[in-house]
Amino acid sequence: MMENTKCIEKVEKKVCDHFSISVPNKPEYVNVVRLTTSAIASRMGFNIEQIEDIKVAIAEACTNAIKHGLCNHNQNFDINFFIDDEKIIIDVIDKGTGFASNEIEKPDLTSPKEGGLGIFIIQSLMDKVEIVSEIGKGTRLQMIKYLGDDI
Amino acid sequence: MMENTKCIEKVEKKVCDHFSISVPNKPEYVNVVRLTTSAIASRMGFNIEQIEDIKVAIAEACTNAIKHGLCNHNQNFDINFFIDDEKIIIDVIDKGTGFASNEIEKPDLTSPKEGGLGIFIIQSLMDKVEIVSEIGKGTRLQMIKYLGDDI
Amino acid sequence: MALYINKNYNKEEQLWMINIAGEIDIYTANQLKETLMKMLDEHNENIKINCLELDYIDSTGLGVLIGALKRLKKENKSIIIINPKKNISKLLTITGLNKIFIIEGE
Amino acid sequence: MALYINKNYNKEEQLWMINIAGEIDIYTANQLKETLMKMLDEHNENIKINCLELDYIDSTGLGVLIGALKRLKKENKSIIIINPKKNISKLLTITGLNKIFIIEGE
Ligand SMILES: Nc1ncnc2c1ncn2[C@@H]1O[C@H](COP(=O)(O)OP(=O)(O)O)[C@@H](O)[C@H]1O
Ligand SMILES: Nc1ncnc2c1ncn2[C@@H]1O[C@H](COP(=O)(O)OP(=O)(O)O)[C@@H](O)[C@H]1O
Repeated sequence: MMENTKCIEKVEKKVCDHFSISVPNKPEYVNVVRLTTSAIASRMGFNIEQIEDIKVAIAEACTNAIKHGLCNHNQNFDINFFIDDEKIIIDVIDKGTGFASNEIEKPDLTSPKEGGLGIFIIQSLMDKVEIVSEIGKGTRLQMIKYLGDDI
Repeated sequence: MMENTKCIEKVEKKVCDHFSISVPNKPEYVNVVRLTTSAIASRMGFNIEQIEDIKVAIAEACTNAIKHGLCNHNQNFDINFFIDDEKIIIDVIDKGTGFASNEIEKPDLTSPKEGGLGIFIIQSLMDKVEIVSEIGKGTRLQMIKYLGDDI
Repeated sequence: MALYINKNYNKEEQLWMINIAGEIDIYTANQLKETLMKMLDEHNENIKINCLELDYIDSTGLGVLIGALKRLKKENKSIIIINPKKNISKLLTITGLNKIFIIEGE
Repeated sequence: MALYINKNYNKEEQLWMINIAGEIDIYTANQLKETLMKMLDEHNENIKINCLELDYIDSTGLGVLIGALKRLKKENKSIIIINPKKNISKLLTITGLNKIFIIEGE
Protein backbone atom coordinates (compact mmCIF):
# COMPACT_ATOMS: atom_id res chain seq x y z
CA MET A 1 0.00 0.00 0.00
CA MET A 2 2.80 2.41 0.96
CA GLU A 3 4.66 1.39 -2.17
CA ASN A 4 1.63 2.03 -4.26
CA THR A 5 1.08 5.55 -2.97
CA LYS A 6 4.69 6.42 -3.64
CA CYS A 7 4.33 5.23 -7.18
CA ILE A 8 1.29 7.36 -7.84
CA GLU A 9 3.11 10.33 -6.40
CA LYS A 10 5.97 9.77 -8.77
CA VAL A 11 3.68 9.62 -11.75
CA GLU A 12 1.88 12.78 -10.68
CA LYS A 13 5.16 14.60 -10.20
CA LYS A 14 5.90 14.29 -13.87
CA VAL A 15 2.68 15.99 -14.87
CA CYS A 16 2.95 19.73 -14.53
CA ASP A 17 0.28 22.41 -14.60
CA HIS A 18 0.43 24.98 -17.32
CA PHE A 19 -0.92 28.42 -16.47
CA SER A 20 -0.45 31.09 -19.10
CA ILE A 21 -1.30 34.75 -19.53
CA SER A 22 -1.31 37.19 -22.38
CA VAL A 23 -0.56 40.73 -21.24
CA PRO A 24 -1.19 44.10 -22.92
CA ASN A 25 2.02 45.96 -23.69
CA LYS A 26 1.52 48.66 -21.02
CA PRO A 27 3.36 49.49 -17.78
CA GLU A 28 0.18 49.39 -15.70
CA TYR A 29 -0.17 45.64 -16.22
CA VAL A 30 3.21 44.73 -14.72
CA ASN A 31 1.69 44.95 -11.27
CA VAL A 32 -1.18 42.65 -12.28
CA VAL A 33 1.40 40.09 -13.42
CA ARG A 34 3.30 40.45 -10.13
CA LEU A 35 0.16 39.73 -8.12
CA THR A 36 -0.80 36.75 -10.28
CA THR A 37 2.70 35.33 -9.93
CA SER A 38 2.65 35.91 -6.22
CA ALA A 39 -0.63 33.98 -5.92
CA ILE A 40 0.77 31.05 -7.90
CA ALA A 41 4.03 30.96 -5.97
CA SER A 42 2.39 31.17 -2.57
CA ARG A 43 -0.06 28.43 -3.55
CA MET A 44 2.97 26.27 -4.44
CA GLY A 45 4.47 26.70 -0.99
CA PHE A 46 7.39 29.06 -1.66
CA ASN A 47 8.36 31.06 1.42
CA ILE A 48 7.93 34.81 1.65
CA GLU A 49 11.48 35.67 0.58
CA GLN A 50 11.32 33.33 -2.40
CA ILE A 51 7.97 34.78 -3.45
CA GLU A 52 9.45 38.27 -3.27
CA ASP A 53 12.40 37.15 -5.44
CA ILE A 54 10.11 35.64 -8.05
CA LYS A 55 7.92 38.77 -8.08
CA VAL A 56 10.92 41.04 -8.63
CA ALA A 57 12.30 38.79 -11.37
CA ILE A 58 9.06 38.55 -13.33
CA ALA A 59 8.50 42.30 -13.08
CA GLU A 60 11.97 42.90 -14.56
CA ALA A 61 11.25 40.49 -17.41
CA CYS A 62 7.90 42.16 -18.16
CA THR A 63 9.50 45.59 -17.99
CA ASN A 64 12.04 44.51 -20.61
CA ALA A 65 9.36 43.13 -22.90
CA ILE A 66 7.49 46.44 -22.66
CA LYS A 67 10.50 48.80 -22.69
CA HIS A 68 12.71 47.11 -25.25
CA GLY A 69 10.76 44.34 -26.92
CA LEU A 70 7.49 45.67 -28.17
CA CYS A 71 6.98 48.93 -29.99
CA ASN A 72 3.46 48.41 -31.23
CA HIS A 73 1.00 49.47 -28.55
CA ASN A 74 -1.61 46.92 -29.52
CA GLN A 75 0.63 43.90 -29.27
CA ASN A 76 0.51 41.65 -26.24
CA PHE A 77 3.31 39.58 -24.74
CA ASP A 78 2.95 36.13 -23.20
CA ILE A 79 3.89 34.47 -19.97
CA ASN A 80 3.87 30.70 -19.43
CA PHE A 81 4.05 29.19 -15.98
CA PHE A 82 4.93 25.49 -15.71
CA ILE A 83 4.22 24.31 -12.21
CA ASP A 84 5.18 21.03 -10.58
CA ASP A 85 6.08 19.76 -7.11
CA GLU A 86 9.71 20.80 -7.37
CA LYS A 87 9.87 24.06 -9.24
CA ILE A 88 8.28 26.83 -11.21
CA ILE A 89 9.42 27.55 -14.75
CA ILE A 90 8.41 30.96 -16.10
CA ASP A 91 8.72 31.95 -19.75
CA VAL A 92 8.30 35.58 -20.73
CA ILE A 93 7.92 35.82 -24.48
CA ASP A 94 7.64 38.84 -26.73
CA LYS A 95 7.48 38.93 -30.50
CA GLY A 96 9.33 42.25 -30.51
CA THR A 97 12.63 43.67 -31.69
CA GLY A 98 14.96 41.06 -30.18
CA PHE A 99 18.60 41.76 -29.24
CA ALA A 100 22.04 40.17 -29.10
CA SER A 101 21.51 38.30 -25.86
CA ASN A 102 25.04 36.84 -25.84
CA GLU A 103 26.45 40.35 -25.41
CA ILE A 104 24.84 41.08 -22.06
CA GLU A 105 27.37 42.70 -19.73
CA LYS A 106 27.59 42.60 -15.96
CA PRO A 107 26.96 46.01 -14.40
CA ASP A 108 30.22 47.95 -13.92
CA LEU A 109 30.15 49.63 -10.54
CA THR A 110 33.08 51.92 -11.22
CA SER A 111 30.95 53.76 -13.76
CA PRO A 112 27.31 53.11 -12.84
CA LYS A 113 24.76 53.51 -15.59
CA GLU A 114 21.03 54.19 -15.51
CA GLY A 115 20.32 50.95 -17.35
CA GLY A 116 21.57 47.40 -17.57
CA LEU A 117 20.50 46.11 -14.16
CA GLY A 118 17.35 44.18 -15.06
CA ILE A 119 18.74 40.92 -16.40
CA PHE A 120 21.50 40.91 -13.79
CA ILE A 121 18.85 41.14 -11.03
CA ILE A 122 16.85 38.30 -12.58
CA GLN A 123 19.98 36.12 -12.73
CA SER A 124 20.79 36.88 -9.10
CA LEU A 125 17.33 36.06 -7.77
CA MET A 126 16.40 32.98 -9.80
CA ASP A 127 18.09 29.57 -9.85
CA LYS A 128 18.40 29.32 -13.62
CA VAL A 129 17.92 31.86 -16.41
CA GLU A 130 18.07 31.36 -20.17
CA ILE A 131 17.55 33.98 -22.82
CA VAL A 132 16.85 33.18 -26.45
CA SER A 133 16.51 36.21 -28.67
CA GLU A 134 16.54 36.86 -32.38
CA ILE A 135 16.75 40.33 -33.89
CA GLY A 136 13.47 41.20 -35.55
CA LYS A 137 11.74 38.10 -34.23
CA GLY A 138 11.56 38.53 -30.48
CA THR A 139 12.80 37.29 -27.14
CA ARG A 140 12.07 34.44 -24.76
CA LEU A 141 13.41 34.71 -21.24
CA GLN A 142 13.05 31.53 -19.23
CA MET A 143 13.66 31.44 -15.51
CA ILE A 144 13.42 28.63 -12.97
CA LYS A 145 13.04 28.72 -9.20
CA TYR A 146 13.20 25.51 -7.16
CA LEU A 147 11.10 24.89 -4.08
CA GLY A 148 12.99 23.97 -0.94
CA ASP A 149 16.17 25.56 0.25
CA ASP A 150 17.77 28.30 -1.77
CA ILE A 151 20.73 27.07 -3.76
CA MET B 1 -5.75 72.50 -27.85
CA MET B 2 -8.49 71.50 -25.41
CA GLU B 3 -10.53 70.21 -28.29
CA ASN B 4 -7.66 68.18 -29.53
CA THR B 5 -7.07 66.40 -26.22
CA LYS B 6 -10.70 65.48 -26.01
CA CYS B 7 -10.56 63.97 -29.44
CA ILE B 8 -7.57 61.83 -28.62
CA GLU B 9 -9.33 60.65 -25.49
CA LYS B 10 -12.31 59.62 -27.52
CA VAL B 11 -10.21 57.63 -29.92
CA GLU B 12 -8.37 55.90 -27.09
CA LYS B 13 -11.62 55.00 -25.42
CA LYS B 14 -12.54 52.81 -28.32
CA VAL B 15 -9.38 50.74 -28.05
CA CYS B 16 -9.60 48.20 -25.30
CA ASP B 17 -6.91 46.15 -23.62
CA HIS B 18 -7.14 42.41 -23.91
CA PHE B 19 -5.71 40.42 -21.01
CA SER B 20 -6.23 36.67 -21.15
CA ILE B 21 -5.35 33.67 -19.06
CA SER B 22 -5.40 29.94 -19.54
CA VAL B 23 -6.07 28.08 -16.30
CA PRO B 24 -5.47 24.46 -15.30
CA ASN B 25 -8.67 22.58 -14.53
CA LYS B 26 -8.07 22.38 -10.77
CA PRO B 27 -9.81 23.94 -7.76
CA GLU B 28 -6.57 25.37 -6.38
CA TYR B 29 -6.28 27.81 -9.27
CA VAL B 30 -9.63 29.52 -8.67
CA ASN B 31 -8.01 31.65 -6.00
CA VAL B 32 -5.19 32.66 -8.38
CA VAL B 33 -7.82 33.82 -10.87
CA ARG B 34 -9.62 35.77 -8.14
CA LEU B 35 -6.44 37.63 -7.21
CA THR B 36 -5.57 38.38 -10.84
CA THR B 37 -9.08 39.70 -11.43
CA SER B 38 -8.91 41.77 -8.28
CA ALA B 39 -5.65 43.37 -9.46
CA ILE B 40 -7.13 44.23 -12.85
CA ALA B 41 -10.35 45.61 -11.39
CA SER B 42 -8.60 47.71 -8.77
CA ARG B 43 -6.21 49.08 -11.41
CA MET B 44 -9.29 50.12 -13.43
CA GLY B 45 -10.69 52.12 -10.55
CA PHE B 46 -13.58 49.96 -9.39
CA ASN B 47 -14.47 50.54 -5.73
CA ILE B 48 -13.98 47.90 -3.05
CA GLU B 49 -17.54 46.60 -3.16
CA GLN B 50 -17.50 46.34 -6.95
CA ILE B 51 -14.16 44.52 -6.85
CA GLU B 52 -15.60 42.05 -4.34
CA ASP B 53 -18.63 41.48 -6.61
CA ILE B 54 -16.42 40.81 -9.63
CA LYS B 55 -14.21 38.44 -7.63
CA VAL B 56 -17.19 36.42 -6.42
CA ALA B 57 -18.69 36.28 -9.92
CA ILE B 58 -15.51 35.10 -11.62
CA ALA B 59 -14.90 32.48 -8.95
CA GLU B 60 -18.40 31.09 -9.55
CA ALA B 61 -17.80 30.95 -13.29
CA CYS B 62 -14.44 29.18 -12.82
CA THR B 63 -16.00 26.76 -10.35
CA ASN B 64 -18.62 25.84 -12.94
CA ALA B 65 -16.02 25.30 -15.65
CA ILE B 66 -14.13 22.98 -13.31
CA LYS B 67 -17.10 21.25 -11.67
CA HIS B 68 -19.42 20.81 -14.63
CA GLY B 69 -17.53 21.74 -17.78
CA LEU B 70 -14.27 19.87 -17.91
CA CYS B 71 -13.78 16.20 -17.11
CA ASN B 72 -10.29 15.75 -18.48
CA HIS B 73 -7.76 16.71 -15.84
CA ASN B 74 -5.18 17.92 -18.32
CA GLN B 75 -7.46 20.36 -20.08
CA ASN B 76 -7.28 24.08 -19.36
CA PHE B 77 -10.04 26.63 -19.56
CA ASP B 78 -9.68 30.22 -20.73
CA ILE B 79 -10.56 33.63 -19.44
CA ASN B 80 -10.55 36.79 -21.55
CA PHE B 81 -10.67 40.23 -20.00
CA PHE B 82 -11.57 43.16 -22.26
CA ILE B 83 -10.78 46.37 -20.46
CA ASP B 84 -11.71 49.92 -21.41
CA ASP B 85 -12.52 53.19 -19.65
CA GLU B 86 -16.15 52.30 -19.09
CA LYS B 87 -16.33 48.61 -18.29
CA ILE B 88 -14.76 45.22 -17.93
CA ILE B 89 -16.00 42.33 -20.05
CA ILE B 90 -14.99 38.89 -18.78
CA ASP B 91 -15.39 35.71 -20.83
CA VAL B 92 -14.96 32.34 -19.12
CA ILE B 93 -14.70 29.65 -21.76
CA ASP B 94 -14.45 25.89 -21.41
CA LYS B 95 -14.41 23.30 -24.15
CA GLY B 96 -16.22 20.86 -21.87
CA THR B 97 -19.55 19.06 -21.72
CA GLY B 98 -21.85 22.03 -22.27
CA PHE B 99 -25.45 22.19 -21.01
CA ALA B 100 -28.91 23.48 -21.88
CA SER B 101 -28.30 27.04 -20.73
CA ASN B 102 -31.84 28.18 -21.60
CA GLU B 103 -33.22 25.89 -18.91
CA ILE B 104 -31.51 27.55 -15.95
CA GLU B 105 -33.93 27.92 -13.09
CA LYS B 106 -34.04 30.54 -10.34
CA PRO B 107 -33.34 29.07 -6.92
CA ASP B 108 -36.56 28.00 -5.16
CA LEU B 109 -36.39 29.01 -1.53
CA THR B 110 -39.31 26.89 -0.44
CA SER B 111 -37.23 23.80 -1.13
CA PRO B 112 -33.57 24.85 -0.98
CA LYS B 113 -31.10 22.68 -2.84
CA GLU B 114 -27.38 22.18 -2.44
CA GLY B 115 -26.73 23.34 -5.99
CA GLY B 116 -28.03 25.84 -8.50
CA LEU B 117 -26.87 29.07 -6.87
CA GLY B 118 -23.76 29.88 -8.90
CA ILE B 119 -25.23 31.40 -12.05
CA PHE B 120 -27.92 33.20 -10.04
CA ILE B 121 -25.19 34.83 -7.92
CA ILE B 122 -23.26 35.88 -11.03
CA GLN B 123 -26.41 37.43 -12.51
CA SER B 124 -27.11 39.30 -9.29
CA LEU B 125 -23.63 40.78 -8.95
CA MET B 126 -22.78 41.69 -12.54
CA ASP B 127 -24.51 44.21 -14.81
CA LYS B 128 -24.94 41.87 -17.78
CA VAL B 129 -24.51 38.11 -18.15
CA GLU B 130 -24.78 35.97 -21.27
CA ILE B 131 -24.30 32.22 -21.50
CA VAL B 132 -23.71 30.39 -24.75
CA SER B 133 -23.40 26.64 -24.37
CA GLU B 134 -23.52 23.68 -26.69
CA ILE B 135 -23.76 20.09 -25.49
CA GLY B 136 -20.51 18.29 -26.19
CA LYS B 137 -18.76 21.47 -27.35
CA GLY B 138 -18.48 23.65 -24.28
CA THR B 139 -19.63 26.83 -22.60
CA ARG B 140 -18.89 30.53 -22.78
CA LEU B 141 -20.11 32.71 -19.95
CA GLN B 142 -19.74 36.41 -20.60
CA MET B 143 -20.22 38.98 -17.87
CA ILE B 144 -19.93 42.75 -17.88
CA LYS B 145 -19.45 45.22 -15.04
CA TYR B 146 -19.58 48.96 -15.67
CA LEU B 147 -17.40 51.47 -13.86
CA GLY B 148 -19.21 54.29 -12.11
CA ASP B 149 -22.35 53.95 -10.06
CA ASP B 150 -23.97 50.58 -9.70
CA ILE B 151 -26.99 50.17 -11.92
CA MET C 1 -6.86 29.97 0.42
CA ALA C 2 -7.18 27.94 3.57
CA LEU C 3 -10.04 27.10 5.87
CA TYR C 4 -9.81 26.74 9.65
CA ILE C 5 -12.60 25.11 11.63
CA ASN C 6 -12.87 24.95 15.38
CA LYS C 7 -15.83 23.07 16.86
CA ASN C 8 -17.21 22.60 20.33
CA TYR C 9 -20.34 20.86 21.63
CA ASN C 10 -22.20 22.59 24.45
CA LYS C 11 -23.94 19.80 26.36
CA GLU C 12 -26.13 22.06 28.54
CA GLU C 13 -27.58 24.00 25.64
CA GLN C 14 -27.47 21.00 23.29
CA LEU C 15 -25.79 23.21 20.75
CA TRP C 16 -22.80 22.94 18.41
CA MET C 17 -20.62 26.07 18.39
CA ILE C 18 -18.19 26.39 15.51
CA ASN C 19 -15.76 29.09 14.45
CA ILE C 20 -14.86 29.26 10.78
CA ALA C 21 -11.89 31.27 9.57
CA GLY C 22 -10.53 31.78 6.08
CA GLU C 23 -12.24 30.96 2.81
CA ILE C 24 -14.84 28.41 1.78
CA ASP C 25 -14.70 27.69 -1.92
CA ILE C 26 -14.53 24.74 -4.31
CA TYR C 27 -11.08 23.96 -2.92
CA THR C 28 -12.03 23.88 0.78
CA ALA C 29 -15.79 23.16 0.78
CA ASN C 30 -15.30 19.43 1.18
CA GLN C 31 -13.40 19.94 4.40
CA LEU C 32 -16.39 21.84 5.81
CA LYS C 33 -18.83 19.21 4.55
CA GLU C 34 -16.97 16.37 6.22
CA THR C 35 -16.70 18.27 9.49
CA LEU C 36 -20.41 19.13 9.56
CA MET C 37 -21.51 15.62 8.67
CA LYS C 38 -19.33 14.11 11.38
CA MET C 39 -20.74 16.61 13.89
CA LEU C 40 -24.33 15.76 13.00
CA ASP C 41 -23.53 12.05 13.23
CA GLU C 42 -22.46 12.67 16.82
CA HIS C 43 -25.26 15.04 17.84
CA ASN C 44 -27.98 16.10 15.44
CA GLU C 45 -28.48 19.45 17.20
CA ASN C 46 -28.59 23.18 16.39
CA ILE C 47 -25.37 24.59 14.96
CA LYS C 48 -24.19 28.11 15.72
CA ILE C 49 -21.57 29.23 13.22
CA ASN C 50 -19.37 32.18 14.14
CA CYS C 51 -18.31 33.80 10.86
CA LEU C 52 -16.32 36.67 12.39
CA GLU C 53 -13.15 35.50 10.69
CA LEU C 54 -14.72 34.06 7.55
CA ASP C 55 -13.53 36.15 4.61
CA TYR C 56 -15.26 34.46 1.74
CA ILE C 57 -17.86 31.84 0.90
CA ASP C 58 -18.96 30.76 -2.58
CA SER C 59 -21.98 28.85 -3.87
CA THR C 60 -20.27 25.53 -3.17
CA GLY C 61 -19.84 26.54 0.47
CA LEU C 62 -23.44 27.77 0.70
CA GLY C 63 -24.50 24.42 -0.79
CA VAL C 64 -22.72 22.61 2.03
CA LEU C 65 -24.57 24.71 4.63
CA ILE C 66 -27.88 24.04 2.88
CA GLY C 67 -27.13 20.30 2.91
CA ALA C 68 -26.52 20.38 6.65
CA LEU C 69 -29.63 22.48 7.23
CA LYS C 70 -31.80 19.99 5.34
CA ARG C 71 -30.60 17.24 7.66
CA LEU C 72 -31.32 19.38 10.72
CA LYS C 73 -34.75 20.56 9.55
CA LYS C 74 -36.04 16.98 9.64
CA GLU C 75 -35.78 17.20 13.41
CA ASN C 76 -36.81 20.85 13.55
CA LYS C 77 -33.30 22.04 14.35
CA SER C 78 -31.55 24.92 12.63
CA ILE C 79 -28.33 26.71 11.71
CA ILE C 80 -27.58 30.08 13.28
CA ILE C 81 -25.03 32.24 11.49
CA ILE C 82 -23.47 34.92 13.64
CA ASN C 83 -21.25 37.91 12.79
CA PRO C 84 -21.11 37.54 9.01
CA LYS C 85 -18.92 40.12 7.24
CA LYS C 86 -20.55 42.58 4.88
CA ASN C 87 -19.71 40.65 1.72
CA ILE C 88 -21.11 37.44 3.19
CA SER C 89 -24.29 39.17 4.39
CA LYS C 90 -24.73 40.47 0.87
CA LEU C 91 -24.50 36.95 -0.58
CA LEU C 92 -26.98 35.60 1.99
CA THR C 93 -29.41 38.37 1.08
CA ILE C 94 -29.04 38.00 -2.68
CA THR C 95 -29.68 34.27 -2.52
CA GLY C 96 -32.52 34.65 -0.02
CA LEU C 97 -30.72 32.28 2.34
CA ASN C 98 -31.07 34.89 5.10
CA LYS C 99 -34.69 33.70 5.29
CA ILE C 100 -33.70 30.08 5.74
CA PHE C 101 -30.80 30.37 8.15
CA ILE C 102 -31.06 32.37 11.35
CA ILE C 103 -28.70 35.33 11.04
CA GLU C 104 -27.45 37.22 14.10
CA GLY C 105 -25.06 40.11 14.67
CA GLU C 106 -25.08 41.53 11.18
CA MET D 1 0.72 50.53 -7.60
CA ALA D 2 1.09 54.13 -6.61
CA LEU D 3 4.00 56.26 -5.54
CA TYR D 4 3.86 59.07 -2.97
CA ILE D 5 6.69 61.58 -2.69
CA ASN D 6 7.06 64.22 -0.02
CA LYS D 7 10.04 66.58 -0.27
CA ASN D 8 11.52 69.25 1.95
CA TYR D 9 14.66 71.38 1.66
CA ASN D 10 16.63 71.95 4.85
CA LYS D 11 18.40 75.28 4.36
CA GLU D 12 20.68 75.04 7.40
CA GLU D 13 22.06 71.64 6.51
CA GLN D 14 21.86 72.30 2.76
CA LEU D 15 20.13 68.98 2.41
CA TRP D 16 17.07 67.65 0.60
CA MET D 17 14.92 65.35 2.73
CA ILE D 18 12.41 63.19 0.90
CA ASN D 19 9.98 60.50 1.98
CA ILE D 20 8.99 57.93 -0.59
CA ALA D 21 6.00 55.64 -0.05
CA GLY D 22 4.57 52.92 -2.26
CA GLU D 23 6.15 51.33 -5.30
CA ILE D 24 8.69 52.51 -7.85
CA ASP D 25 8.43 50.56 -11.08
CA ILE D 26 8.17 51.14 -14.81
CA TYR D 27 4.74 52.69 -14.19
CA THR D 28 5.79 55.22 -11.54
CA ALA D 29 9.53 55.72 -12.13
CA ASN D 30 9.01 58.76 -14.31
CA GLN D 31 7.21 60.57 -11.53
CA LEU D 32 10.27 60.08 -9.30
CA LYS D 33 12.62 61.15 -12.07
CA GLU D 34 10.77 64.40 -12.68
CA THR D 35 10.63 65.19 -8.98
CA LEU D 36 14.35 64.55 -8.45
CA MET D 37 15.37 66.55 -11.51
CA LYS D 38 13.25 69.52 -10.43
CA MET D 39 14.77 69.32 -6.95
CA LEU D 40 18.33 69.32 -8.29
CA ASP D 41 17.48 72.23 -10.58
CA GLU D 42 16.53 74.20 -7.47
CA HIS D 43 19.40 73.10 -5.20
CA ASN D 44 22.05 70.66 -6.36
CA GLU D 45 22.65 69.36 -2.82
CA ASN D 46 22.79 66.06 -0.91
CA ILE D 47 19.55 64.08 -0.94
CA LYS D 48 18.44 61.99 2.01
CA ILE D 49 15.75 59.50 0.99
CA ASN D 50 13.64 57.96 3.72
CA CYS D 51 12.50 54.57 2.41
CA LEU D 52 10.61 53.49 5.52
CA GLU D 53 7.36 53.25 3.57
CA LEU D 54 8.81 52.18 0.24
CA ASP D 55 7.56 48.68 -0.51
CA TYR D 56 9.20 47.99 -3.84
CA ILE D 57 11.73 49.34 -6.29
CA ASP D 58 12.70 47.81 -9.62
CA SER D 59 15.68 48.33 -11.95
CA THR D 60 13.95 51.28 -13.60
CA GLY D 61 13.63 52.96 -10.21
CA LEU D 62 17.25 52.18 -9.31
CA GLY D 63 18.21 53.65 -12.70
CA VAL D 64 16.49 56.91 -11.78
CA LEU D 65 18.43 57.08 -8.51
CA ILE D 66 21.70 56.37 -10.35
CA GLY D 67 20.90 59.16 -12.81
CA ALA D 68 20.39 61.63 -9.97
CA LEU D 69 23.55 60.42 -8.22
CA LYS D 70 25.63 60.98 -11.35
CA ARG D 71 24.47 64.60 -11.44
CA LEU D 72 25.31 65.05 -7.75
CA LYS D 73 28.72 63.34 -7.95
CA LYS D 74 29.94 66.06 -10.33
CA GLU D 75 29.82 68.43 -7.36
CA ASN D 76 30.87 65.79 -4.85
CA LYS D 77 27.42 65.48 -3.35
CA SER D 78 25.65 62.22 -2.65
CA ILE D 79 22.44 60.31 -2.02
CA ILE D 80 21.78 58.87 1.43
CA ILE D 81 19.21 56.08 1.63
CA ILE D 82 17.75 55.54 5.06
CA ASN D 83 15.54 52.78 6.51
CA PRO D 84 15.29 50.51 3.47
CA LYS D 85 13.09 47.45 3.93
CA LYS D 86 14.69 44.01 3.78
CA ASN D 87 13.73 43.32 0.17
CA ILE D 88 15.12 46.68 -0.92
CA SER D 89 18.38 46.17 1.02
CA LYS D 90 18.71 42.85 -0.74
CA LEU D 91 18.40 44.49 -4.15
CA LEU D 92 20.92 47.19 -3.24
CA THR D 93 23.38 44.51 -2.12
CA ILE D 94 22.89 42.25 -5.15
CA THR D 95 23.47 45.13 -7.55
CA GLY D 96 26.42 46.50 -5.53
CA LEU D 97 24.64 49.84 -5.31
CA ASN D 98 25.10 49.77 -1.52
CA LYS D 99 28.71 50.74 -2.28
CA ILE D 100 27.67 53.74 -4.34
CA PHE D 101 24.85 55.16 -2.29
CA ILE D 102 25.25 55.83 1.42
CA ILE D 103 22.91 53.45 3.25
CA GLU D 104 21.78 54.13 6.82
CA GLY D 105 19.45 52.39 9.26
CA GLU D 106 19.39 48.99 7.61
N1 LIG E 1 12.72 41.63 -24.26
C1 LIG E 1 13.74 42.34 -24.81
N2 LIG E 1 13.67 42.74 -26.10
C2 LIG E 1 14.68 43.45 -26.67
N3 LIG E 1 15.79 43.81 -26.00
C3 LIG E 1 15.93 43.44 -24.72
C4 LIG E 1 14.93 42.69 -24.06
N4 LIG E 1 15.35 42.46 -22.79
C5 LIG E 1 16.54 43.05 -22.68
N5 LIG E 1 16.92 43.65 -23.83
C6 LIG E 1 18.19 44.36 -24.10
O1 LIG E 1 19.13 44.03 -23.09
C7 LIG E 1 19.58 45.19 -22.42
C8 LIG E 1 19.83 44.92 -20.96
O2 LIG E 1 18.60 44.70 -20.28
P1 LIG E 1 18.50 44.89 -18.73
O3 LIG E 1 19.63 44.18 -18.08
O4 LIG E 1 17.16 44.48 -18.30
O5 LIG E 1 18.72 46.45 -18.45
P2 LIG E 1 17.85 47.71 -18.87
O6 LIG E 1 16.48 47.21 -19.23
O7 LIG E 1 17.83 48.56 -17.68
O8 LIG E 1 18.57 48.31 -20.02
C9 LIG E 1 18.52 46.24 -22.67
O9 LIG E 1 19.03 47.54 -22.63
C10 LIG E 1 18.03 45.87 -24.07
O10 LIG E 1 18.86 46.40 -25.05
N1 LIG F 1 -19.44 25.54 -17.57
C1 LIG F 1 -20.46 24.65 -17.48
N2 LIG F 1 -20.41 23.48 -18.16
C2 LIG F 1 -21.43 22.58 -18.08
N3 LIG F 1 -22.52 22.77 -17.32
C3 LIG F 1 -22.64 23.91 -16.62
C4 LIG F 1 -21.61 24.90 -16.64
N4 LIG F 1 -22.00 25.92 -15.85
C5 LIG F 1 -23.19 25.58 -15.35
N5 LIG F 1 -23.61 24.37 -15.79
C6 LIG F 1 -24.89 23.68 -15.48
O1 LIG F 1 -25.78 24.62 -14.93
C7 LIG F 1 -26.21 24.20 -13.62
C8 LIG F 1 -26.41 25.40 -12.73
O2 LIG F 1 -25.16 25.99 -12.40
P1 LIG F 1 -25.02 26.90 -11.12
O3 LIG F 1 -26.12 27.87 -11.09
O4 LIG F 1 -23.66 27.48 -11.12
O5 LIG F 1 -25.20 25.93 -9.88
P2 LIG F 1 -24.33 24.69 -9.37
O6 LIG F 1 -22.99 24.81 -10.00
O7 LIG F 1 -24.29 24.86 -7.91
O8 LIG F 1 -25.09 23.47 -9.79
C9 LIG F 1 -25.15 23.24 -13.15
O9 LIG F 1 -25.63 22.32 -12.23
C10 LIG F 1 -24.69 22.58 -14.44
O10 LIG F 1 -25.55 21.52 -14.79
